[in-house]
Amino acid sequence: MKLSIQVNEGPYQHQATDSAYNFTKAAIEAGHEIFRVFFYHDGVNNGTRYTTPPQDDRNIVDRWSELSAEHDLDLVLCVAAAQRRGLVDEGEQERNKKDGNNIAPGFRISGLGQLIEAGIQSDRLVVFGD
Amino acid sequence: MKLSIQVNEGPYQHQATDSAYNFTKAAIEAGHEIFRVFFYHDGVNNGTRYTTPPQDDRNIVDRWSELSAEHDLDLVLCVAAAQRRGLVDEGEQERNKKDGNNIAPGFRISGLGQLIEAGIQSDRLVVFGD
Amino acid sequence: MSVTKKFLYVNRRAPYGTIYAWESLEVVLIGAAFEQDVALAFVDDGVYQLAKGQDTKGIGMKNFSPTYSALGDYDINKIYVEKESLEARGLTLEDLQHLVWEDEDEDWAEKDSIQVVTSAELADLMEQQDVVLSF
Amino acid sequence: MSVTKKFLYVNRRAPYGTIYAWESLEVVLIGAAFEQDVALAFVDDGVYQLAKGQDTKGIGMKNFSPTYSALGDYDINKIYVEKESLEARGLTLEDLQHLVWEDEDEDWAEKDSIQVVTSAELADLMEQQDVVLSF
Amino acid sequence: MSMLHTVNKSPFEKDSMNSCLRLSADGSSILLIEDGVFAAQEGTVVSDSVKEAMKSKKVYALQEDINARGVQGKVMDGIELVDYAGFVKLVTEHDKVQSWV
Amino acid sequence: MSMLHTVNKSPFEKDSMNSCLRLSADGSSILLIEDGVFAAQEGTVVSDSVKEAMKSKKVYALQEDINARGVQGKVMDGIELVDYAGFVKLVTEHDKVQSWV
Repeated sequence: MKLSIQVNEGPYQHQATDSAYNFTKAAIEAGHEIFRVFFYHDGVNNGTRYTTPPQDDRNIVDRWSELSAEHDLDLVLCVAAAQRRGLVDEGEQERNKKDGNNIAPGFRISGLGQLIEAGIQSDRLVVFGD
Repeated sequence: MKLSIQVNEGPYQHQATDSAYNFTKAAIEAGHEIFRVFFYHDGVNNGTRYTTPPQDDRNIVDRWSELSAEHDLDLVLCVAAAQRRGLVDEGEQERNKKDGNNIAPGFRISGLGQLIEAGIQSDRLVVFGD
Repeated sequence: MSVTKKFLYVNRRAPYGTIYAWESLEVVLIGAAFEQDVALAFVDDGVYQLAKGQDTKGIGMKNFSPTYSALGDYDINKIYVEKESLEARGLTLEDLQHLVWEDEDEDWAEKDSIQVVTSAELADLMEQQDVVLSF
Repeated sequence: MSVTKKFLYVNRRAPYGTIYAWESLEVVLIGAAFEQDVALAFVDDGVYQLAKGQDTKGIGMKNFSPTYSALGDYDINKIYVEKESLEARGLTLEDLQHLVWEDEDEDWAEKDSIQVVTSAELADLMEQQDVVLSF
Repeated sequence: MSMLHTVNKSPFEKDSMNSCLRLSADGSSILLIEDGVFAAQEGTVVSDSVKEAMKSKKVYALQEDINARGVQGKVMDGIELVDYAGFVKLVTEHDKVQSWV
Repeated sequence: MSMLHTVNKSPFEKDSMNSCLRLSADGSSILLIEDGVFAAQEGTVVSDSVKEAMKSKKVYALQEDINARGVQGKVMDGIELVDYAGFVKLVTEHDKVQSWV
């Protein structure tokens, strides 16, 4: 079955992204196809490569990046939400004249249409939030 | 009177940082001294210079930076919270071997002791959160 | 993409205290271009999103409530408000904006977009959807 | 800094669903070095922070509940748990960790750190504080 | 003066207003801000418990947040409206502040 | 199969469990995750309303979240515990999912 996931909260503050990660992993293990993971609201904060969690804690950002690399996951940060919250890739850096970018490997920034498309193309959309 | 402010949520998602800003401004206008504004939990996300909100919306980060410049406000991001969430200044960049930093003008990163000190040194501590 | 699905946006939070109401509206507006079968539900504190007389000058935030009256132009005219949520908050339909749309099949007659429904009716409506997005 | 103030940390949220419980504990531990008069209150879902038998392996998060038993070593021994919050959740003192401290004035006798108090007692205790930090 | 309590969450959505009412001492003050201002509204399912609390506690609400939410005409009698300058004044007039975040 | 509802907030803290119970149709399923699992506990102030709902709806709870919170021994009869693999299975076995975030 084709599944999409929506994540509405950032790393560490809320369990939403942990639950989404564990769910996504279990879905892949069960043989399902993940059409897309869409990060909305504060969820875009999951896509920063600047995190350095304590050594005895999980690295939420790296975990998503690695899952993406292993299974070719499409990890999309909503552009409008990302602009408000300071998530920047190379394109956004240029467009908004920033002096750098902070997006982590495996993530890309795109429009809200990607969420609607995920709703249309997937058999199920599961939302994780606050 | 000497006041300190604690902000527990990031920009845009929750009103906490707006309320804290409006309160801080009103306190300064009333002639009070602001000992410190301490950003904890997701509050550290207020200190990123990578935000680009829509043109018809307020720029929450710039507003804090400007208030700091005008009134010599001490804006402190908790280091432990900042590391988890990807807020980096030059020192953190070097320490954690990051390829850049994203802290906005007027903010600095320091330890939780700064919050306790604010509690001790201030006549009142007011917390804004979710 | 020729699939047409029934999308329901469930709005459960008050405006301004959090951004969910506004960022939900942004999805609805973008989503309108996809020509899906769209409905909006306002329950719990979400009913305050439609309240008349919002004035945000004092909090320095953008008043986005006028945007709801544009929904009719986007062919979004199924707006369900839960009766029980209104009642718990001492509100009536009179306290909400009057949202309308123009029916091209009836010579552009102006019709009400908001329907007040009971919890039971809304539960049934939810069951008929294909995709439910909750904010 | 020779000022000594009464600090109360009010913990109102369950562990793991949000980070407030853990980041509150981080403040308490750092704050212990400042030699203030510290007390902790656990009310509402905060009482679950002290629950025995937490096992976080399945959710991939660090189990920080053992840290509470170290509070006694930091001279933090005024831990108030609200009776009404326990009762609403069907919990008793038996469901919580047994937290102790050693009283150096009484030949290091081991004493209970947790005191179950009523809402009214806790309201009075709150009034006696200088600084209240709520998580 | 005793303690100032602030409540910023809707009484319909979260338990913080209830907890504040239960755990605030008689004679203390409560300031409603952000979504907390809905507790100031007349004719809701929580109005009675707020009125009961007003017998022993003083309740304020932030005008700016009331206006933003369109409930200007619905504030119950006995609740005093303050602006941000009034918020600052309340903070300084009370010994300490507890935020029911 | 009809709709799967997920609830991730404590029934003591937020209104989402109540709203889910009020707005879910008979025959639908409810999965409790994260802090939502407290609604699965026996002997609380919300247990009766959950039991009432279980007459017409099926209630599940995520074992991993139950364990994390130390309430393993307190789950009420009739609630089925599932792991993440079971969560995925529930999602695929129902027509659609509504998250009461």
